[in-house]
Amino acid sequence: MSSVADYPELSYIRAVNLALDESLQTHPEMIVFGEDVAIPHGPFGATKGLLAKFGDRVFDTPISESAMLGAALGSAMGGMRPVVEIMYADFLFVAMDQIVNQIANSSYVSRGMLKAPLVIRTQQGHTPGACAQHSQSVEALFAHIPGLRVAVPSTPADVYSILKASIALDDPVMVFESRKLYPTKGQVAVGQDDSGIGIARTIQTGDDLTVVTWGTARALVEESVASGAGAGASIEVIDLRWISPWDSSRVLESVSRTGRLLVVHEANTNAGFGAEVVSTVAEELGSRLRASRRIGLLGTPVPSSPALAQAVLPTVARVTSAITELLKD
Amino acid sequence: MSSVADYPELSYIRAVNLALDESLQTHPEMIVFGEDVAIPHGPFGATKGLLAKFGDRVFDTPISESAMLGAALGSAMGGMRPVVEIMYADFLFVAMDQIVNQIANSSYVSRGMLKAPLVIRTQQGHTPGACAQHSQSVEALFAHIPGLRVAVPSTPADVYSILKASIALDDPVMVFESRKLYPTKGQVAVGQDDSGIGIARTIQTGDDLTVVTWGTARALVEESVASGAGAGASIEVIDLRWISPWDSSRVLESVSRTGRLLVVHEANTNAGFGAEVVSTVAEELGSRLRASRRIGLLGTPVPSSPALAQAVLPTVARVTSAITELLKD
Amino acid sequence: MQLSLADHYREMLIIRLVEEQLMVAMTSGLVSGSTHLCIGQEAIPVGACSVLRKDDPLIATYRGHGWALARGVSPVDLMAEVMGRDSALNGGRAGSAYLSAPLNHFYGENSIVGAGVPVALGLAIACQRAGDGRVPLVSIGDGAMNQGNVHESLNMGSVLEIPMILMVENNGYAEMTPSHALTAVPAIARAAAYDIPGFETDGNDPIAVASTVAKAREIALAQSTTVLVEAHTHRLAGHYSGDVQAYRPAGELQEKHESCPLARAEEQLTQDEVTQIRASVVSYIAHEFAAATQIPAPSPEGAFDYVFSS
Amino acid sequence: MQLSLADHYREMLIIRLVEEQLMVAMTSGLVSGSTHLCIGQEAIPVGACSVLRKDDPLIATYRGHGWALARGVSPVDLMAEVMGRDSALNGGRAGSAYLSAPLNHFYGENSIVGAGVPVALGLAIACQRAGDGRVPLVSIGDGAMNQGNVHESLNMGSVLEIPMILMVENNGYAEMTPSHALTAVPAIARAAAYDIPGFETDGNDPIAVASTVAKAREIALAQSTTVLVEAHTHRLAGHYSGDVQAYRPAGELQEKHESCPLARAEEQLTQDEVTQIRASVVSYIAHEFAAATQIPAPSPEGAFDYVFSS
Ligand SMILES: Cc1ncc(C[n+]2csc(CCOP(=O)(O)OP(=O)(O)O)c2C)c(N)n1
Ligand SMILES: Cc1ncc(C[n+]2csc(CCOP(=O)(O)OP(=O)(O)O)c2C)c(N)n1
Ligand SMILES: [Mg+2]
Ligand SMILES: [Mg+2]
Repeated sequence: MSSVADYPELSYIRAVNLALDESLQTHPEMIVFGEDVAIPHGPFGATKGLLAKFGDRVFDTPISESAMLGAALGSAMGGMRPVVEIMYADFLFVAMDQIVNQIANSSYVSRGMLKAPLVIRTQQGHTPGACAQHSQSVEALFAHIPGLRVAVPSTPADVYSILKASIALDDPVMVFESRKLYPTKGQVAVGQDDSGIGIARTIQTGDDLTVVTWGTARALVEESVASGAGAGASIEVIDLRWISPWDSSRVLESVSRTGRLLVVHEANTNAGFGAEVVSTVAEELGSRLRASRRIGLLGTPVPSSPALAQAVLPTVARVTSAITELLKD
Repeated sequence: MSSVADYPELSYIRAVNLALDESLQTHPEMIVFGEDVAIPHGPFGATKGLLAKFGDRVFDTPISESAMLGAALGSAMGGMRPVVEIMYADFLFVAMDQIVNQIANSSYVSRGMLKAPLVIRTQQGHTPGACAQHSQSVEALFAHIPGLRVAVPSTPADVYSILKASIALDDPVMVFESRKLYPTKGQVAVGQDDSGIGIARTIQTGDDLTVVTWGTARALVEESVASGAGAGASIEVIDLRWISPWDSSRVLESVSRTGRLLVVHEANTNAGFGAEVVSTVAEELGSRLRASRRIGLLGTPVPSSPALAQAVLPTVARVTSAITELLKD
Repeated sequence: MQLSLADHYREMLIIRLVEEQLMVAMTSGLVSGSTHLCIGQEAIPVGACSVLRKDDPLIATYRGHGWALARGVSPVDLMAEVMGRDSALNGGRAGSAYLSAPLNHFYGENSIVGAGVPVALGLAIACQRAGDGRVPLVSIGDGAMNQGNVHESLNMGSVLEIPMILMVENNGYAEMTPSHALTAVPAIARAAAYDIPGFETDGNDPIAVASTVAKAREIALAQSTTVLVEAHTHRLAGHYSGDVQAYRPAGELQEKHESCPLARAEEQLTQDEVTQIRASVVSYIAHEFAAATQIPAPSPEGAFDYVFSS
Repeated sequence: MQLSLADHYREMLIIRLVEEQLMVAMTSGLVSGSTHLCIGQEAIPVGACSVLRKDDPLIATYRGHGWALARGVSPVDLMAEVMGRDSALNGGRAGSAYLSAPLNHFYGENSIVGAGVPVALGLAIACQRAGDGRVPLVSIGDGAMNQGNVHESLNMGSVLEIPMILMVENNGYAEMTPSHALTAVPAIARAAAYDIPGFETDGNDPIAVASTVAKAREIALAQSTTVLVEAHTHRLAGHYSGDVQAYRPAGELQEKHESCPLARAEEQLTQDEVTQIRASVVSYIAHEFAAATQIPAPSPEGAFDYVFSS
């Protein structure tokens, strides 16, 4: 095992690319397809070089997401291990039947005789100027559907290990990457498998407040804390990494110590997955949960203009003031 | 105003039919369409007699839900007031883009210049023998989407008044009816408008425990309470009727008195709308929320066999034991 | 290996009697919920399965009992599944409209109109890459031709050159609405829109179906393409179990009964053959049904297994 | 009222220069995110809008600046919207890819491939019922022909006899993939699959487009039907603002520039006409751009309004 210092610095998108590359080597039954993924290397470069290396195991499809996701399910049941790219998570809505009514049911209804070892890779969230139809964070919708596993990795290291573990898994997994994070860099434990399906990561420990976050929102939390939010208090920060299954025991253990919970995600607050986190903790801890709060999109479609988007999306300032308020309770 | 005693007893499905009929009279720009709604009177009879009475304002469409929902949006923006029937809520998934990316955005992105006064009527939930693809309760998914209003009426009176109010509204509304409740009867305040968008109904008042429910699950709660659950304690029961917007102030007022909260819905518990209810209360009341619990589908697709469905869906017994346990805290 | 008409007849009769037995079971309260019977359409699965390889993957709709039986699922297992028992198929999880028999390479029914087609495309991709000559067949109704997913799959099957057979069972209706009111052109006329071969066949004649499907299969493999087959037939029962069929024009059912695939086969067989096959199938199905009623309901403890397979 | 070629040229030039101005604005950091320019495709909106009624509802794709401008949206409003300013259009809420101009009966762009077609069908239903002779036009790209929603809408428009025009702008590519690799047949070949009239036109010639759209509109109304028009053109820029177009075969862009609608119009106009129009449009767009840059960013307070309209 090489020492951590030896691991390379990779961008998030390059980590995705490497995970696909290594998995294609490990799993001869794996195929990769989607719009513009083969000849054009992927709209964001996730599949760069794979066609040259793996030939027709990597192929382009028409702009037909229903057919693509059905093809993922069918080929998976037929013995392959498809990884399909949906260019923007917003496009999942043209093909949701194949996920909710087909993919999610196949194992259960056949009592495990039909397996669907497939991964739906997509990316989500807002970047400056993107319109309402290209800005959504939709992970909560899929966590509500029995039979799906859902990951929302926030670092190059996590997207690498989560993708590899998801591909190796015999269940359908949806991996929500982040367009905004694609250029960000970090050390990646190349070659090391971290098959912790559903395992969160504790970013920093603390005793006064638990902050739970995932995906792009993690950066807001880190920035807020780094800039001194809740100064003097000791804050525990947990990146869930997976929301289905999710690491409820870690969060419960934490809040049972801190008594205070903040959840921060980019998706709409109302009926978002933050609600699941807070209510699970409330159910388990009762009045030992002294104070809680959720931060997310404030109930509007995401407007394109940065001046407006800033007003409705979560910000470092909103995180900081929530931390301050929660610590008062 | 006629006295309550004079109001007729109608079945839930007949109340739907009457609301459509009266609304077609009130709103000359209203149209009704869907699969088998005109000549065959609707798969469940919701549109019975409307073709004969209103002619081509009621029409059948091919089995093309995306085109149907797009046609709803376009005709609404073009000055009509469409009410479209999606036969089973499970079929929304083949056409979700038109709801999430099109209908939900139109007012916001155009700053109110494009209005979408439309109603999507559908029915949901499990009935004995129905398969996993015809049994889902999916209201939570739509509550998460900014720009949609979502109702889940549980009685003939409510479906009548909610449908009429929704049709009259200049916003898109999704009304989730219940196939299981279609034959159930109740008094309907015909002719009386109850335009309480987002207003819940308190079924019974109490001081020891607040039970929040909606849709088909309401009957489980009523049966549990009627059969003596939590005997000796005083239980408040609230039927939300709407989950977007929802009557959070009523629930908060109630739990601020009772300190205990049970939410019961038929949809999957995980990331269901019950999580929004519990977490909103937890955020607002802090440790004054002494105990809470959610009851819903237990994380599986719904199996067809009654012997199995019974094991995974909410039951009166599960409600009763949750009530007992909560009252211990 | 071509089947004789008598063999086809026997197979069709099994399907017919299973469906009729299920109607009786329904009336007796043994079936929860509604079922979609394929009465009148038996020649299509029987003819098709007689020329498909046993391991060609198969997908059908909610009207799929015939396909399961033609693929070798035993009547007892199928009827038990429909009655919500702990059947050998899906242990009651699937019911009438969503059952599958993976061991028979029957990847299942589908209760979402058209949604089996994209899935079949995926199976076809797997078969093509396995390179062992298997060709999937997916059956849908005529009304399903207007679902977006069918369109997407046919185009994708064409441009990616995927061998697959789409069988369109044109039974005259989509639920309560006659097909012509819903679909601008017959299914077959859409093959050209995807540059794929299309064939029509008499869906009430198992031998015609067999020869068309055999040809379609050959071409799919030889030309590496998706192929469309439209089989003309008629649904001789209601759309679902409780359908009173008030929407039918007077005399239609009677007229259509004349081209019932079983009646037509009976005309060609000798009286003796018919009597003998009938007697044996009637008692076979009666026994199978009796056996099915002996199978217990599934145990609720198992209800949480297999949400995931790992 | 037929427009002269000079008029068409002027309109096309406005679009071209707005798009080029936006490219410059992007380079200067004045535009957040990416945009999809219609450079090379200007003849289609210009020709079509010259024969549509001003109140015929219009829907376009994310590549829709040309449609907005051809429908009478002023360049200052459009450029301000693209730059995220408090524009008269959508106040910065829409941006480049999702803008609308309801007062101009432009129901907007759509960033989901094909998704405007069902919406246009609904507008067409409203127009037909209003009975005032309006006919909606919806424009999509060639790649969008493989989306399920387009298929469903064409069939529904056909069987319900809804007058509507589907304009398919075949620009040779869907993102980075050449069209023929994605679509089994040309768009026009699909009209028959819906039993609707289909016309092809030279999408680089505004006069050809105008006469085809006029004919399509007439037939749509007279025959109460949806009509498909395929306009052949070429995207002379990248798919989106940052696209380096490495996927293009050598020489392709150069060759295609020869049939650029502006270059072709210039050949037919006199040198004087061209010079004069150019001069006036150049200064017009420069002024409009300058004005757009003066418009402030929208005020965040308003960001919560109009999630609902009641
Ligand atoms: C996406 C979707 N929409 C609607 C339905 C309801 N539905 C079930 S069967 C049916 C009619 C289908 O007609 P056809 O395709 O001709 O098949 P048939 O029933 O005649 O075999 C409809 C509309 C459904 N199951 N799925
Ligand atoms: C449903 C959906 N899938 C994928 C995309 C991503 N995407 C945007 S434009 C485009 C190519 C569309 O090609 P075409 O229809 O030919 O239009 P063009 O861009 O050439 O004008 C794709 C795939 C999308 N916006 N929506
Ligand atoms: Mg049919
Ligand atoms: Mg194109």
